[in-house]
Amino acid sequence: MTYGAGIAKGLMVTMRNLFRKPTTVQYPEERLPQHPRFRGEDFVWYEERCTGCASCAKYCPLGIIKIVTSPSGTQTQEGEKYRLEVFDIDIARCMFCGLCVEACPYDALHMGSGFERGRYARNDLTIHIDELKSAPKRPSTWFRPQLEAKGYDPFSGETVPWQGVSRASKNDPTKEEMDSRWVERQ
Amino acid sequence: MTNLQQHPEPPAELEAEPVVVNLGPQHPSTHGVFRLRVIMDGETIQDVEPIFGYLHRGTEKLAEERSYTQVVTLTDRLDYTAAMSNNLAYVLAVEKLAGIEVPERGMYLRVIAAELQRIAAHLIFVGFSLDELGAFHTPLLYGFRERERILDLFEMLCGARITVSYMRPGGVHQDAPVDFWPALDRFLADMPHYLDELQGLIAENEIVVARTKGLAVLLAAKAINCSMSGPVLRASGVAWDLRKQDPYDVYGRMQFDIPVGANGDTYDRLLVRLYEARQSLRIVAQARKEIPGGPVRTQAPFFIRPPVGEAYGHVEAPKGELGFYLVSQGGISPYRCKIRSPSFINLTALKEMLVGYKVADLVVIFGSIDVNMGEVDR
Amino acid sequence: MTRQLAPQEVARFLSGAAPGSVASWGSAGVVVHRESLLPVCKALKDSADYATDFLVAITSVDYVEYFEVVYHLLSLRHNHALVLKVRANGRESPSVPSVTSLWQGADLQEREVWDLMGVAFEGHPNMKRILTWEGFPGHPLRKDHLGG
Amino acid sequence: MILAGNSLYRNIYGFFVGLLPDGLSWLGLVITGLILAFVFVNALMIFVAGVVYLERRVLGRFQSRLGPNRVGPFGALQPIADLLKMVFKEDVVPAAADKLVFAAAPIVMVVPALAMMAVIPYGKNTFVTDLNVGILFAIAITSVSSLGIFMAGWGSANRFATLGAMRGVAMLVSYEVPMLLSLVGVLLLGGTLSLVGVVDAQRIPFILLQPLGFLVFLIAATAEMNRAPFDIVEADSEIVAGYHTEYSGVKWGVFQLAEYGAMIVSAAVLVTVFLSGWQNPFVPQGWPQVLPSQLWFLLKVGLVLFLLIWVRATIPRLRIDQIMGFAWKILFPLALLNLVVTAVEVQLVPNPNTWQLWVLVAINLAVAVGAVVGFGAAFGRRRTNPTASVTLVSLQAEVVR
Repeated sequence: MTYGAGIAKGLMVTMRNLFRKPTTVQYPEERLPQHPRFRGEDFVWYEERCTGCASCAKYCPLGIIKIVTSPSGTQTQEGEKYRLEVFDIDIARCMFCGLCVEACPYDALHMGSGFERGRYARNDLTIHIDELKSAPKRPSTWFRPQLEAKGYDPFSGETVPWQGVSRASKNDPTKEEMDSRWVERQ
Repeated sequence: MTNLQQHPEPPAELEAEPVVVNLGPQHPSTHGVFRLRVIMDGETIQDVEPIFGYLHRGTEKLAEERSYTQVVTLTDRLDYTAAMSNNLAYVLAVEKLAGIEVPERGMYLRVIAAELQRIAAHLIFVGFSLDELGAFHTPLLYGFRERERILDLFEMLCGARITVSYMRPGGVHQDAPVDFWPALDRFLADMPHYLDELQGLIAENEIVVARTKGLAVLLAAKAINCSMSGPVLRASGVAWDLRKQDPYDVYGRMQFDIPVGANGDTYDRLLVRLYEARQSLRIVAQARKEIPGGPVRTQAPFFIRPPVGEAYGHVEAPKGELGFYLVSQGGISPYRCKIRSPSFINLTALKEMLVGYKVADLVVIFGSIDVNMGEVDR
Repeated sequence: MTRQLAPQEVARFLSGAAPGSVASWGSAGVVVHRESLLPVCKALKDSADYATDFLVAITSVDYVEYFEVVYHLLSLRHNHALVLKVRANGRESPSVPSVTSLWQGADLQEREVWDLMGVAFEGHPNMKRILTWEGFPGHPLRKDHLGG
Repeated sequence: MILAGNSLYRNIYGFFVGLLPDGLSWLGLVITGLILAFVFVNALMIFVAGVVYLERRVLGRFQSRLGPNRVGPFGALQPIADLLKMVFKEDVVPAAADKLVFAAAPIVMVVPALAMMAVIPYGKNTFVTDLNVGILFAIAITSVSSLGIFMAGWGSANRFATLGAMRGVAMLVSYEVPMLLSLVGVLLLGGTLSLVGVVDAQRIPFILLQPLGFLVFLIAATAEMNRAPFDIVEADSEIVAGYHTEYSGVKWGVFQLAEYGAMIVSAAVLVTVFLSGWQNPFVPQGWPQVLPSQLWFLLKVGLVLFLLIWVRATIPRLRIDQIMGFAWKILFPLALLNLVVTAVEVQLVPNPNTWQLWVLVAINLAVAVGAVVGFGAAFGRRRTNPTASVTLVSLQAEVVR
């Protein structure tokens, strides 16, 4: 080993890299592929599935989910279902740990896949119930093995209706069927 | 360059007044908001006072009012370059406290995740060390390029790259997706070449050797007395690795070696980590081969109520021994959650290591301890 | 595997090495008297059987009636660990002796305990706050700390 | 007279003399000088912009990045965007600063780089002036920049800046010596101090006859322009930004201009002295040339700049005491050795013919290799394998030691 051999070796390494393809991704035009499990911020919430039990709010380490409910006359499943008046997620403080999704017993809340919800004011960062209702339903497969088993990819663009996200194996009844079943029980 | 290594003493008639310089809290190479109040005589360091706490978020206090599962999300933010290891240390403590069993597959997945995280953390360390030596970001960016692939694997596993929150008391939150395994195989095939390349770039470079050999030698007895742990302790010649000495999860079944330094200088601290990354690859490859089927998680309730008592769980994190000391009074949240953070305790010997060296060595020596301010300040 | 020494066994050794030092022992560790902490630590560190050369962690727990300072000791030579505890009474100015003379690794950790829990260490060379700033009101990890 | 053999000067002068009435031909001289100064100063600025852009792109590719690529085609307008940003930035002056020194330092830094432009031949008969002490002038004028560094460091009233300035002055003064000594060999061979004359004196590039001198000059020049691995003056990981820590806006831009200007000019001197300047290395002079001589000059300067960028992308920084030791313990003796060998050769073979020339090349190459290896062996640590300091310990999981 002569003196300078180490430096020469290093120079060769950098020279090799000069002719490699750069790893940079030109972000707004190109994007890195995201995995279906990506925990992003455009939460997917199915009004039809949510019973207003507020498990998500209880499980949230930061307490950023605000739920206000009132008793509703109709029931779609066993147990009581409340009418959701407020379902706000304060994205400004959210850390996307996904515990709320883990907590949801009815598969009503799912993580989304986006990460580009920059706003000029903090108040604009809260996701309100109307936005949750109208948002496109592209749930992340995080903690949703049933979606993963179907091979669903939220980046393919297709949306999933509320019947399709259940962890129950049998086909879910339609909303009308369930409503009528409740009426029958009454 | 033996003769160039010495720091010649200035002649006696050249009286210089000591100067106080504040390195940090905003300084390019203090790894976050760390402040060093340095008293210098010219370029030579006479006295050092580390000042920190700028990033203190009261994690231990926050943990006292969260349920055991929710605290997992707090641990991600301790050493943010090694979230998986933090998760692991915490869930081990909770499992010890509450007596939760972990399925085999869950243990293997945790080992794979923790070892991948170790490689990522060591790549960051090597990159930043060279950056502090003045190699214009090149090793750093190479390191980040490879780390990116590890983060991609983490995204597949758990949907997040840095703040993973992957582990739960009783296992991991979810099994790996099917496309994780081919991606892991590709990574395992490519990574040794990248490590070779990185090592070729730096390990034999004469300037790196001249700058770090014999610099800030930490003797084994001193390192033990100062409670140093992790690669810093191993670079000083003490073969102490909790994965071997106190194996947790399935480390007892893994075949791997512990890199141990001969001199305890900055060069050894640099190299020990490079070698450790290779050993981690070995562990990941074995775990990938041996991983059994089955469940990944014991169905522990979300609100765990451990019996009254206390437990200390620790892992060999990339920075050293990371431990969680939990005290339960029977409630749903820990009564006390103490974090034994390696970065914080490894700073004990900082002053002894720095005094007498030049300001250019200061950043290198400080970097070679590899502290992370998220973990120091908690 | 690191062997956890049975507290009973440790207590028996300590009663011989430093008579009257052990206050009680439970499943978690040995509680020693405040005054005899230093002799106990010295005995443990110097004895060939125990040789606890590595101080893993110092922490403290606020049990409202008293503060418990917990020492996790480890022997790299024998690969065994034990837990020592000291109780400090009084919420005004609780204090225990410093062990920095035995393990330098206690330096920063004792400062941290002082800063966050308010248990002072007698004989520590530099008993200053470390994570919060000088003049921070109260000690945040105490159960009665309300923040400010 | 300075006009002799300088087609550039003569053409412009001739044009103005034709316009001016008799007796005012001195005015023509003045106007010509001003025009040339204007052209060359601005040429340097444009070159600096180009080199900054190219360095960022090439460094980016070395580091597996892209570099600036947003402003203009391939990001080529990035320097202009940077300039606009610098101009509109607030010019912060620290309250404790020595205002006059603080403001003057960038100017003191930039003037030497501009002044050096005057003596370099950019091509066949393309130069501002053929100074008969060109090499001496070049060396003398570059040392002014250390004054600028010291003024900036002292005037900022910042401890990082002062540290950088102290380092800078110590290093720059030290490296002047081997730099000058390495050029003396060229003077002996070429027999002229003029940079224009040196090019004409190179039948074969002097790098072949003076490999050791070239090496010493390259290293010393790298130190003189504060480039890696000698960039301790502005070591970003240690002393934030060194002497220009407190500078912002246009003043910072002027420092940048001065640094990159000095880099280009030093590379140009290197090319002129050791790489036969504007001459085509493959087709001898007098034969029909395809490429203009100016382009050859540009190509060679580009090559040297690429080498500097490559080194910067790879090599870490040395410590101050190592840098000073390197200058005095290694470069200085090497330069002296080179000087002695060259002097003996010139004494023995004053006018070598072609084969004698190649024998000298072989001798000098052998001396250079021998000297470098010898010094490496004498000063290098007893190199076993440096990576051998880490051993792998296999432990059984349950047993300790």
